Amino acid sequence: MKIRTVGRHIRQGFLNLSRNGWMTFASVSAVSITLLILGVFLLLALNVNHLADVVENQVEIRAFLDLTADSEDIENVEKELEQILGVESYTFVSKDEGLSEFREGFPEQDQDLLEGLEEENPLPDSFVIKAVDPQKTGEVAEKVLKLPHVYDVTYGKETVEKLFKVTNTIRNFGLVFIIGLTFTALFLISNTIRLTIMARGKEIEIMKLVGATRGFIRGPFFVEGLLMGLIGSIIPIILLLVGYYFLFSYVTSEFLILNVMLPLYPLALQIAGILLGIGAFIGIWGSMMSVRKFLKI
Amino acid sequence: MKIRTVGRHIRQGFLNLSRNGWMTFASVSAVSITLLILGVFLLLALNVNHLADVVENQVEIRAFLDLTADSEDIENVEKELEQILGVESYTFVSKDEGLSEFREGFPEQDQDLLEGLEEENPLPDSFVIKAVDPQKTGEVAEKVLKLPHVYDVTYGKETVEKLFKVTNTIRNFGLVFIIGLTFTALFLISNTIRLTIMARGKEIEIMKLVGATRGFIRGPFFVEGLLMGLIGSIIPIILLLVGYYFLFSYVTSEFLILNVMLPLYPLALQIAGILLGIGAFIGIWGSMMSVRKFLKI
Amino acid sequence: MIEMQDVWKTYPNGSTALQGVSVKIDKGEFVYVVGPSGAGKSTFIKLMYREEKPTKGKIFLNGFSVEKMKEKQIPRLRRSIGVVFQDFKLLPRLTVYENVAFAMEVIETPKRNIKPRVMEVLELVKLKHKVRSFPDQLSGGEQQRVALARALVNNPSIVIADEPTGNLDPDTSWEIMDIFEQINTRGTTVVMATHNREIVDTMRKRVIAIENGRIARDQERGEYGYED
Amino acid sequence: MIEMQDVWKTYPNGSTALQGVSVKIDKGEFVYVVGPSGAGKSTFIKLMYREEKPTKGKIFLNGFSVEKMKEKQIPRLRRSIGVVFQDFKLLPRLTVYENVAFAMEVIETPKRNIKPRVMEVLELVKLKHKVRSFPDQLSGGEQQRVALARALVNNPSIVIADEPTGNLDPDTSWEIMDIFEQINTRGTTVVMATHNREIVDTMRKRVIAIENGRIARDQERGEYGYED
Ligand SMILES: Nc1ncnc2c1ncn2[C@@H]1O[C@H](COP(=O)(O)OP(=O)(O)OP(=O)(O)O)[C@@H](O)[C@H]1O
Ligand SMILES: Nc1ncnc2c1ncn2[C@@H]1O[C@H](COP(=O)(O)OP(=O)(O)OP(=O)(O)O)[C@@H](O)[C@H]1O
Ligand SMILES: [Mg+2]
Ligand SMILES: [Mg+2]
Repeated sequence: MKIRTVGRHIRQGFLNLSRNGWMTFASVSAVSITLLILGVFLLLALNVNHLADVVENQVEIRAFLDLTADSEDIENVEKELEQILGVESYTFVSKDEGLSEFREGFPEQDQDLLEGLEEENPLPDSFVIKAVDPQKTGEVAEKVLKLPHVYDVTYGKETVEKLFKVTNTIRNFGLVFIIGLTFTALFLISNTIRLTIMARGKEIEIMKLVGATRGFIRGPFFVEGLLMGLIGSIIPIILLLVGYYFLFSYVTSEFLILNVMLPLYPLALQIAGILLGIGAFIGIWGSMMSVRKFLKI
Repeated sequence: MKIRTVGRHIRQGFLNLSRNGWMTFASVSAVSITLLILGVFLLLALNVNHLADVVENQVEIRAFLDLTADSEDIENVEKELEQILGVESYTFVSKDEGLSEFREGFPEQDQDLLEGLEEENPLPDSFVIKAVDPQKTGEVAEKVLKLPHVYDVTYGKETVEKLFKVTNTIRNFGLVFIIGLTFTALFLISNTIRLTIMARGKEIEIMKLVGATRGFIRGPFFVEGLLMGLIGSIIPIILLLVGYYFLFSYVTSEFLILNVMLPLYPLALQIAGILLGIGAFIGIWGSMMSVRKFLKI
Repeated sequence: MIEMQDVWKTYPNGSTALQGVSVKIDKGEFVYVVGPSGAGKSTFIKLMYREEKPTKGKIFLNGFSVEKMKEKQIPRLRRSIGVVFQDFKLLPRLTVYENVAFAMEVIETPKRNIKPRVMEVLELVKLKHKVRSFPDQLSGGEQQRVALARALVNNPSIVIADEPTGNLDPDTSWEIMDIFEQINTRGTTVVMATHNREIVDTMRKRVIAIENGRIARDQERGEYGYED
Repeated sequence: MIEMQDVWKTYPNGSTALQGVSVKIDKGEFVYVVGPSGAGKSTFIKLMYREEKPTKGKIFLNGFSVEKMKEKQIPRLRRSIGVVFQDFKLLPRLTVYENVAFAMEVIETPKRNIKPRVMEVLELVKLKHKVRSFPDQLSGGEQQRVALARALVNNPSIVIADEPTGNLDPDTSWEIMDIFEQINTRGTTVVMATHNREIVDTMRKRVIAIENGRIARDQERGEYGYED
């Protein structure tokens, strides 16, 4: 195919788009709406996933040291902890800190009851440890337990397992939803573009009768499909990003938790990329598939 | 319009549907997919709402009685409670029961510390009260506080208020989502049906030139739109109900919580009704709107 | 009765098709409309059944004030006229039978009367063997005859035909002209745009010659003219 | 060179259009194809550029084995032929200019050569003033002339015309015939299906008469025949 033919296809693609008026409008708006829905749920899923991460990251291991452990032993444990794969961070909690933490857990009126503890602190020194992958907390805890001077390890086994079951279920459902939604979006968009182009089956017939090759006929439709996909994805991208920005401001100011939603910056690029990609890809694909139907004979 | 004309429109509507082959297929499947998405999220929203209800229903008021209250006073309080609007149920918790509850809250190792309490129980008698509308727990608590012999009332004010803020936010978002999704579904469906019918603008022109009235032209299109909407909604209804049935079985068996999802029975009818209604309504509406465009001149 | 008074027609794209046409066609007349390609014959005809609206001027047909009438009235106007369109305008998704029957269904004819009448006119145009075919399964001439059958099926008081023999061989054309002659003797007004010199010169009728949007000649029992 | 050997054509719906047609048309010939409506003229023509495939028989054109050729080759076959379709087949979303230019773009003609040539053929068919119009803004005869311009624009070695004067007045028809005569003297093969007795009888050429799907007559310098 010669360069000038490519130029012609591009020009013709734009021309068809504008001469098709309401049909173009109908398909582009259908593409937009579909991608908008997909985008909303994509954002939702990403945030739910993020939230699950945040919750999971609260899980920590408490490793209690022998009551006899001296500061040298503690340093040794620290060194060992550094060696363990999968440990993200650890903090030393002395027996005194441990006691005040313990006391904070009780209501004001019961404080007198605990007064006696102050004198002979029954609590051991301990480490608070976080796993790199919270889902592997159990494994890490086991390794920590094997260290010298560590006599016990707790991380709320049952609660944590239940939590992970819940977060994993949510993640899986989210994934299934998004995959399902992506496919339905792909289907809806290609379907709309098909309807638009198939209404022009007669024209394709005529082009063939005048001696146009398949490639030549496809050209402008390729451009048209691409344009419909791109235009159709720009609108939802703008809406989504603006909407997300305001929602983000609202949620962070209202709930005063900064970490509850993903920040706009890298997310904006991802969403824009995904939607533009889907729009362009399906625009072209839907258009090529429908033209193919008429090119057969 | 004569009866035989109505008959003709119905026959012609069916005929057009079958002669339009792939176009009918494309629109009906687009309607199906759109309604499927809507249905999935409708089910999701209804269940999230249900879950929020379940969680809210855990909220209870604890009303503490004067230490001096005797069994007669307690009976009086009971009678008064029965009078208060908005109280769903109440249970009496004696001071002994209260103590064992309190002790259960402490870990095994600390039980000795609390041993002394047994002899001189410092806890009062109390009532556990549930509000008909959990969101009105605060109001009910206030009323209860005014009763004679009630010296204090707790219901975890801050936690409960935070909880309701969360559940209400979820509910509101869910509602906005569903409304938004319903509108986009309406738009997508009417758009598809439009594309299908607008491809036949020339035919409508011809009918007009042969002397057909608007009503006569509309007839078969009305039937066609209705049929496309109905056929397009039956498929997602079946898929949704079967899918929900299996999910329900899975969730209730896996998590062993019966109450976590809404049962299939009244839900099935609601969903079927909503989707059929939307399908039929939008099928007709989309079809009539597109025909109207060509009937203008 | 068809009457035009100083009718002008300029299409939205600026091309002027008619420039001050005044004409009167009485009930029961047979009129040929002739003229070179692009002269305005089809436009002249389209104004009668309100496919187009005049830019200026008045049009009367069977008591209707065509250019002024309301949308709602138009079907009634069109039902009193049988039109053979130059480009046939058959409904592509209906069979030959259904296309012709459509014109009868439109006026809510009882079903039992439709079938015999449709078969009768299809017999007349020699297309009984094609009743089940769709328009795109017909030859050009066959399509033209279906269009003719549809125009005649309701026995309209006016038949307007735009180039009804353009795709027909001379023999078939003459058969069609015989049909026109017959319905005309039974009182039907016939207005026919044509390029067929043989027919105009043989079957002498009133000839209205349109040239460049103006009536150049209006002659009883005229001939085609334009000898080169 | 066009050759058919015992060609049969039955359409999928069962109607038989051709029954054993054998014919040979040499390079540079001028052939009229005549016959009653529905005889099979258009089918005969459609087989040449492979709009339709024969049910049986062999077709050769300019060295192509038409009925056997692969999908991919068809555009090359069609580019060597200029076709005037009976129903015009103009692209509705393209202007007159673009419709004609389309045939040149298809063969990847340099852009600067397209404009002068398109204007030249539009001049030839007297439609220069309508270059910017869309097909539905043209009269029947104007559309037919655009179709003709498109068929001629690439100077094909074979021109096939199906009823190219059906919507034209006699004067314009003769102008068109002059064009055909001219390109024929320059060596172009012309195959033309027609119902125009005047033309066939005046401009004497080879006449192939098709009746009921069979070649009923094949005569050098023949006349239209079928006197009623
Ligand atoms: N819809 C339209 N929009 C713009 N111009 C039009 C339209 N229809 C017709 N014209 C122009 O008006 C003029 C008259 O057209 P009309 O169809 O009446 O001619 P005609 O006499 O029927 O010609 P023919 O014999 O070729 O059918 C022509 O120049 C044509 O290009
Ligand atoms: N696509 C098709 N499907 C089925 N039958 C067809 C098809 N095209 C043509 N026919 C039939 O084949 C026969 C020959 O048709 P064809 O178009 O070749 O006739 P023609 O000689 O060109 O007639 P005309 O002069 O009316 O154009 C006719 O009976 C017609 O009904
Ligand atoms: Mg005309
Ligand atoms: Mg033909």
